[in-house]
Amino acid sequence: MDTSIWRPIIYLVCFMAFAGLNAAYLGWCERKGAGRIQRRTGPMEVGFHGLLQPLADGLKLMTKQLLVPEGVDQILFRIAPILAMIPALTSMVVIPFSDNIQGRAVELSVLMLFALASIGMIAILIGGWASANKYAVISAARAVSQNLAYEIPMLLTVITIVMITGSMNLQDIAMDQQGGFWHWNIFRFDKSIFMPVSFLIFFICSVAETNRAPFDMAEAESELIAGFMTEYGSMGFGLFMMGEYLNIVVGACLTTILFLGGWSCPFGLFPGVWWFLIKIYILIFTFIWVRWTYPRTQVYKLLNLSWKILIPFSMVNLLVTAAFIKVF
Amino acid sequence: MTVPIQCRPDEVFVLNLGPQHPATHGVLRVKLTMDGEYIVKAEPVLGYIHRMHEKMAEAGSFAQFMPNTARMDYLHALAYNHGYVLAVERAAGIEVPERAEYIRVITVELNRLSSHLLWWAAFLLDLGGFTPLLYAFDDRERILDLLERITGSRLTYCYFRFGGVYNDIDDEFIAGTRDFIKRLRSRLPRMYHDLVTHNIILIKRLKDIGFITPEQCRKYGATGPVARGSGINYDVRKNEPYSVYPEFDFDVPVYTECDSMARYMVRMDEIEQSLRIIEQALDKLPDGPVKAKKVPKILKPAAGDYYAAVEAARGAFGCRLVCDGGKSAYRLKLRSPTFSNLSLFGEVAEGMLLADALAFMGSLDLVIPEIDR
Amino acid sequence: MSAYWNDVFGGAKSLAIGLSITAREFFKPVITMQYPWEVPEIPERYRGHIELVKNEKTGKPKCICCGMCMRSCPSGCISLVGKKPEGEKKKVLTKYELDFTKCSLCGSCIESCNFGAIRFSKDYNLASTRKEDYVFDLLKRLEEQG
Amino acid sequence: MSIVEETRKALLQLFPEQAAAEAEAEAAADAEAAAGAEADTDATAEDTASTEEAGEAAGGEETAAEPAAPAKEEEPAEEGPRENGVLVTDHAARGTHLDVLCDPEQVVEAAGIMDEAGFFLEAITGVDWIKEDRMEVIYDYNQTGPDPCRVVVRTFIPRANPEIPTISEIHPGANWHERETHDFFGIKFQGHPYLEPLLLPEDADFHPLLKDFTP
Repeated sequence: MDTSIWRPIIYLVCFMAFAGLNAAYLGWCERKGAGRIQRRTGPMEVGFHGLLQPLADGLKLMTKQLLVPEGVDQILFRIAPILAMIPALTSMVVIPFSDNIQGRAVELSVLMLFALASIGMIAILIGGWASANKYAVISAARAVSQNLAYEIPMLLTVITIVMITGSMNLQDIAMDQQGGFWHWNIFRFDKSIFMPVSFLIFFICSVAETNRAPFDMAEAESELIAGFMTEYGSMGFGLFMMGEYLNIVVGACLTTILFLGGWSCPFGLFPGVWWFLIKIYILIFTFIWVRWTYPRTQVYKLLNLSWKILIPFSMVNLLVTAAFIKVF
Repeated sequence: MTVPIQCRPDEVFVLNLGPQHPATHGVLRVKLTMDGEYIVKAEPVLGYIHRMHEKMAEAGSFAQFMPNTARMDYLHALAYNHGYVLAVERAAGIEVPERAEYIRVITVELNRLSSHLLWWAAFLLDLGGFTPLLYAFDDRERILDLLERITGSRLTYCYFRFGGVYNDIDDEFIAGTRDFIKRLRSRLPRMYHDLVTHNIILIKRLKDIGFITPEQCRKYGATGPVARGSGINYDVRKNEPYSVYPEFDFDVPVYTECDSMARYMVRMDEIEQSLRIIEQALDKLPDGPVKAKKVPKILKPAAGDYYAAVEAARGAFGCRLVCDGGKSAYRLKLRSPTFSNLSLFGEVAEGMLLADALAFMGSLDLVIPEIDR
Repeated sequence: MSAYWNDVFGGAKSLAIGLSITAREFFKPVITMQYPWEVPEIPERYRGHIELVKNEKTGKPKCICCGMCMRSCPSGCISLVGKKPEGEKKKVLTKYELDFTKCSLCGSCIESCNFGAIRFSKDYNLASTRKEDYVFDLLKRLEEQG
Repeated sequence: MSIVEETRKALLQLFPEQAAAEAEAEAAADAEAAAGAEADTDATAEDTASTEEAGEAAGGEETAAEPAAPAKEEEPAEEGPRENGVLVTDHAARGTHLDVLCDPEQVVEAAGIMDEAGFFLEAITGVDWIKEDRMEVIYDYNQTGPDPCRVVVRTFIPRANPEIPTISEIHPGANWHERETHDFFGIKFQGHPYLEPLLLPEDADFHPLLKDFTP
C-alpha cells in the first residue's frame, strides 16, 4: 500500500485534533490553574469541574455575530484572525513528537518554525491596524517592536544549538540528545558552560514571542483595553485566542526539542511520545504559572531587557560554545 | 529615563481614555493628546458620576444626609461619616462619649485598611498582576465581615451618629479584630512584600516614574499618601488631631523619593500603622455608653460656619458646614482629597508614556465618585 | 556595572521568590464559596430592606401609624396609610409601602420608630427586570410570613 | 511666634487700618507696661523700635488674649455687617484658626500672601445668601507645618453680577476649584484660563447650588 497519500491525511487529522483540543482546553487549564493559584475553584458549573466549559464557550462564540465595525479595512480585518491561527497550525507539521511521529520531515525545520512564528506577529499587526482603533494601533506597534526585539536573542540561542548539533532539522536535534538527561542540551556543559542560561533566555523569549504575561504588552487590558483584539468579537476573537494558545504549544514543543531532549526519557528508559507530552505540559503549566504571578512589564523595560541583558548573554554563550567546539 | 519628545503638530492624535476604561476605576475620562505612545497633554474630564450631594445636604435634615456621606468615597466610607459627624457635632456642640470615640477610631482604621488593601489590589491590576488582587481580597473580605457584623452593611456604611455610633461592638468583634491583626501581620511580609514589593518588574515600573515635587503638591493642594510620598509630613491625625488620635502612638510614614514607588511604600507602611492604632485602641477601649444622651432629634446649630477635617485613606477630607440656624445645612462643602490630587495629573503626566501614566494614575489612588461627588 | 549585575541577579531572585509563593498557594485549599450552592451566614445586624414587626399578642402589626419613619426617610421611600375604624381609638395600618428603588438602607426609619414596629429583613436575593417589583407591600409581606 | 500669629501678621498687610489700630493699641499697651514695670528704662528707644517690635512683642501676649477676644468680636459680627479684617477664631468651636474678610479685589493679594507663607489651597466654595442678595466666596487655606493653622478667606460679591478675580495663577490647584464654583454658583472668575463646566455637562447653563434653582 502506498502510504505517501494516507500518511499526510492521517497526520493532518491527528494534528488538527491535537491542536484544536489544546487550543480549547488550554483555556480551561489556564482558568483552573489561575483559580488554584488564587485559591479559587475556577470554572465549576458546566460539566464535571467545568470540563465542558470550552465547548460552551466555543458554542457561544460561534453563535455570536461577527461584528465588523464601520471604517475598518474590510478584507484585512477578516484575514487577521485567520492569519493568527494558520501559522500556528502549520508549525505543528514539522514538530517531531517522537522518532516516528512527525508530519513531514523538513530539513530546515528550525528555520521554517521561526518563519511561521513571524507571520503570527504580522497577524497582530494587521488586526490592530485594520481595526481603525487607536488602542489597537498602539498595540500593533508594540507587538511588532517586541517581537523584533525578542527574535534576535531567540535566534542567537538557536544558533548555539545548531552549532552543537550541526543540523537545522528538529528531528536530528532531538536524536542528538537521546539518553539520560545529561545528554540534553540544557545540561551539555561540555559544549558550553552557559547552557542553562541559554535555556532560560530561550524560555523568556518564547514567553515574549507568544505575547504572554508578563510580556503581554500588546494585549495589556488595563492600558489598551484588549489591544489588537479590541474590535473583535465572536469567532474572530476566538481565533485570536486559539492562535495564542497554539503558539504556546508550539513554543513549549520547540523548547522541549531544543533543550529538553525531545521525547527522550530523563533516565534513558522507554523514550517515547509520552515523555514529550509530559515535558511540553510542564512547560505550558510554567507559562500559566508565570502569567499569574507577575505584573506586566512596560514597553521600554522590555526592550531594555532584550537589548541589554538577553542579547549580550546569548552572544557570550554563542562565543563560548564556538570556542568549546573549536577547542574540544 | 528621559526621552525627548519630538512632536510635530500634525503627528499628534487624541486618545480618549475612558469614561469606560479598565484603568480609570470608574467613569473618569482623560483626554490625552498623544504623540505615538507619549503623552503631550492630558486633561481629565470629570463629572460622569456627579450627583450633587451638596444640594442634597441642603434639602434634608442633618441626619438625613448621613447615608449620603458613605456614597462618596465608597472605599473609606467611615472616614466620610466621621468628617461629616465631626462638623455637625462641632456646630451643634455635642460631646461624644469616650467609648464611642474609640469605636469610631477602630472602625475607621479597619476601613482604612480595607481601602488600602483594595487600592493595592486594583493598582496591581493596573500593572497587569491579577493574583495579588485575590490575595488582598482574601484579607479585605475578613475586614468586611467584621464590619458587617457590627454595622450591618459591607461597603456604604452609615454607622456613626451625631454624638456616638449606631450600636456597640461586642466581644466577638474584638476577638475577630485581634485575630485579623495577627493574620495580616503574618501575611504582609510574604504575600505582599515578597510577592510584589520586591518584585523586580514592579520596582522597574514604579521607580522614577511620576515625579511629584513637594512644591507641586503644595500648589495643587495634594494631601494624603500623595503628599507623604513627596516628603511632606502631613497627616491630619497628627497635625490637627481629632477624636482620640492623640492617645495613640503611631508614625506617619514619609518618603522623599517623590515617585510612584514612594507613594506605594507610604500606603504599605500605613497598613502597619493602622494595625498599631487598632491594637492600641482595643487595649484601651473604655466602658461606657456609645451615644451621647441628650442629642435632640432635630438639630438646629447656631448660625455660622464650621470646618472639620479628617484624614481619609486618600488625603485630608474637609467638611465646611454653613448654618443659618435652620434644621438643615445652609451650605455643605465637601472637600474631597482626590479632587485636588487628580488636578496635578495633567501637569505630571506630560511627556510620559501611556503605560507609565496609567501606573502613575493608579498610584494616585482615585475613587471617582469622591471626585465628582 | 554593579547596578547592572544587581538588577540581573537580584531581579532573578525576586522573580524566583514570586514563583515559589504562587506555587505554594497553588496547593493550598480553596477559600471561596460556591455561592448558590453554599450560602454564607447572614449576621444578625444585616441591613436588608425593612419589614414590619408583628405584635405577638394580637397578631397585628405593631405600627401605630405615627408616620415618623415616613418623615425621617431621606429619600421618601416609605408611604403608609392608617385608618381609624369606627368605634376604636387607635388607628389601624391599612397600607405600608416601601419603594425599594430609592431606599439606601440607612436605617433612619428604624431609629426614628419609638415602638419597634419595623426592622431590617435578611433578604438579599433581590433581582428583577421590572421596577414595579421593588415597591414592596410590607403589610402583605407580614401576612404572608404568618 | 506661633504660626497662627505669623500668618495673622502677614495677612494684616491687607488691612492697613486694622494693622495701624492694633499697632497703636500695642504700642500703648507696651508703653503702659514699660512705664509700669521698668519706669527707669529708656522709653524713647522702645518707641522708635515699636513699629517693628510691636507685633513680635504682642505675639506672646496675644495668643493668650485672643481666644477671649473673638467671642466679643464675633457676636456683633453676626448681627451687624462685619468689618473687613483678620479675626482669630477658636479652633475647637469653628475648626479654623484665622478668619479673613476682605474685598473681592483683595483675594488675589490674599492668595499671594498665603502662597508666600507656604499655605496650600484646600477648597474654594460659594454660599448663596439670597436674602441679603449677595454671594459669599470662601477660600480655605491650610499648611503642612507641625502646628495646625487653617485660614479662611471670605469675601462678598453682589448676586446680580457675581464676578471675582481668579487666583489660579498663584495656586494652580485653584483652577478646578474655581471651575467647580462656577458650575454650581455661576460665579465668574475673571482671568480664568478655561472656565468651562467641570462637574456638570459641557452644555450646562444652570447653577444648581443657587437657592432659587429649580430643576
